[in-house]
Amino acid sequence: VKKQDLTNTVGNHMPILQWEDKRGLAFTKNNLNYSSNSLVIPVSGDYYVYAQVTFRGPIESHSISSSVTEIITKVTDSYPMPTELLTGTKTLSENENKWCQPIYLGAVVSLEVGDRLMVNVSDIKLVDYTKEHITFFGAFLL
Amino acid sequence: VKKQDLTNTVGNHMPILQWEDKRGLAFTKNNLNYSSNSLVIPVSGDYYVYAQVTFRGPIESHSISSSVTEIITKVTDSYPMPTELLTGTKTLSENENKWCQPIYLGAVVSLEVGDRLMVNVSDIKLVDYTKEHITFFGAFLL
Amino acid sequence: VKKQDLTNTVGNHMPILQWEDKRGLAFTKNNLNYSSNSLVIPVSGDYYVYAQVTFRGPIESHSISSSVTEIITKVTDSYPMPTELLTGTKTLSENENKWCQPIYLGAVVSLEVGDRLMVNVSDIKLVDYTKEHITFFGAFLL
Amino acid sequence: RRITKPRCPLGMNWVEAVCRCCTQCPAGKFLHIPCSERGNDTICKPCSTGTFLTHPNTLTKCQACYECDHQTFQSVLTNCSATSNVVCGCESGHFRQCRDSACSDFLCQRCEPCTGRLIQRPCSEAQDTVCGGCKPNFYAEGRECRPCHTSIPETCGKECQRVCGVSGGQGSGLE
Repeated sequence: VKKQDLTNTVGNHMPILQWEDKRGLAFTKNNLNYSSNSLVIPVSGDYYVYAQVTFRGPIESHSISSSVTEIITKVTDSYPMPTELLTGTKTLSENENKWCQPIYLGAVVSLEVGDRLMVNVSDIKLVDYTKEHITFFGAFLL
Repeated sequence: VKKQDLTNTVGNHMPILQWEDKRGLAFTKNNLNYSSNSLVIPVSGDYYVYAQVTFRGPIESHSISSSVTEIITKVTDSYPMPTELLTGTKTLSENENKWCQPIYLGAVVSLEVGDRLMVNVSDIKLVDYTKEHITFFGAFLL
Repeated sequence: VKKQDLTNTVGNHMPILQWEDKRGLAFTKNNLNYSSNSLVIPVSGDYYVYAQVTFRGPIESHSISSSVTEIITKVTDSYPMPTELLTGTKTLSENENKWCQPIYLGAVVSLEVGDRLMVNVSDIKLVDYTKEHITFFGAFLL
Repeated sequence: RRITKPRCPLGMNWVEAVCRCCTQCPAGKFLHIPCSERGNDTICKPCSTGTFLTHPNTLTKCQACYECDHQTFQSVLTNCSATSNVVCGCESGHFRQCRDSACSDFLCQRCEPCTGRLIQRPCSEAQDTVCGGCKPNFYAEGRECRPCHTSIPETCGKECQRVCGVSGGQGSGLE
């Protein structure tokens, strides 16, 4: 994960996370490329898609959240609406104290060439983007 | 996941979840079929087996649960007792307030042709069955 | 997972978990062997690496922990320092009451022949090692 | 070699399986057989029960309908149809507490009963009851409104004068 550019997230229903795809542990290969915050599917087939987002709070001058949500979403040329593929929602009971909550998601989904995968979150300011090994996203063809 | 038929779950130690295997994102292929609430293994080998169950509560007129458990179980002709393959247990601290807790499990297990995989839960009424992308179950041959 | 030998963990920054690699559900194959608490990579390539650790507490005469952490680490001959591949940290809000918290991690990483994978935890005494299906570790070549 | 798909005319989508632009299926239907170079147009089939598609498409499967969470007092406002997902609301006596800005994810909370109070604004699907002051023959004690007959003469505030006054006099007369 990389430092999030917060400019285009205000008001956005479920903001999309931005990712690092070359540096450190990150890599792409076999034409499974990353562009515009999405993994672009190079060949139709069944893929194991996964992502972990570590949320943490509370954040200064930020309303206390009662829950955090991570969604892996698919956008396709065949349909004008995004499709939610995998969703993890966790309520928070810690409120004022410092809290930290990872959500891992992973499953097999059938995808078409050209489909785009992205990760949406309930609140981008609560995402811990400081280390690549605590918030990550990937997929592989079966 | 589909809407659960609660009739045969009263008293059952760990009720078995019922799944949708055709509609929406759900699918089966390569003879890895779904029948009687189980995935049936078509060929012996090592499989990556996974499941996520989203629990939520509290439920009206329902004792407050102190924890929730998800178990991926194997039933085989070669042994009369089910085998617990993967288990996730989480204690709940939210009690009266509305709470939501996903549990994801996934690992490689060696399976024989004819083995059956199922998902048991501590309390079927606490399972959120309302959307296919929050409670799901699958496996693939390595 | 196996019963942990606690002798060499006092003071160790992030103690390394010890695993069972033959009995019960555990197995190794295709030269992906286990030695000195690590999985040893037999051939360079991309691997899906995963682990779940179930933490539980509180433990008698043991300071109350505010969080638990699980890290999948890589050690390689080509670099003297371990590399953190995947990390899950969860704050604990239950304090005095009995609590139980599984952390699952999984992702694709590029590894070289001879690299060693291990699982570190924030506090080895809080790891539930009593059953093989609640704390587990593995990897497979894509 | 980066595959750049041609732009299809309005009402058509690029279908990779046949490498051509095909007519979209209408909402409520999915792509059964794509168009072909021999001029056969797209063949669509209706979404089966329990599935839907809200827009024109070239998907090979419809989406699964959600369910309303009856265990937590959700109710069906509109059933799932071939062209629209189920719409859930809250059972009577409950209101929606949104969990996201679009309120697509919400909880059904029990309406405030306003025991002993006047109702300023009744509970609705979107918001809880707003309670007013104490009802006639009720008196305020802390945040509660209590029926006057339970009040003891010494604490008989002005709200309960009428009730306390009547019972107080009669009792002493019959001594």
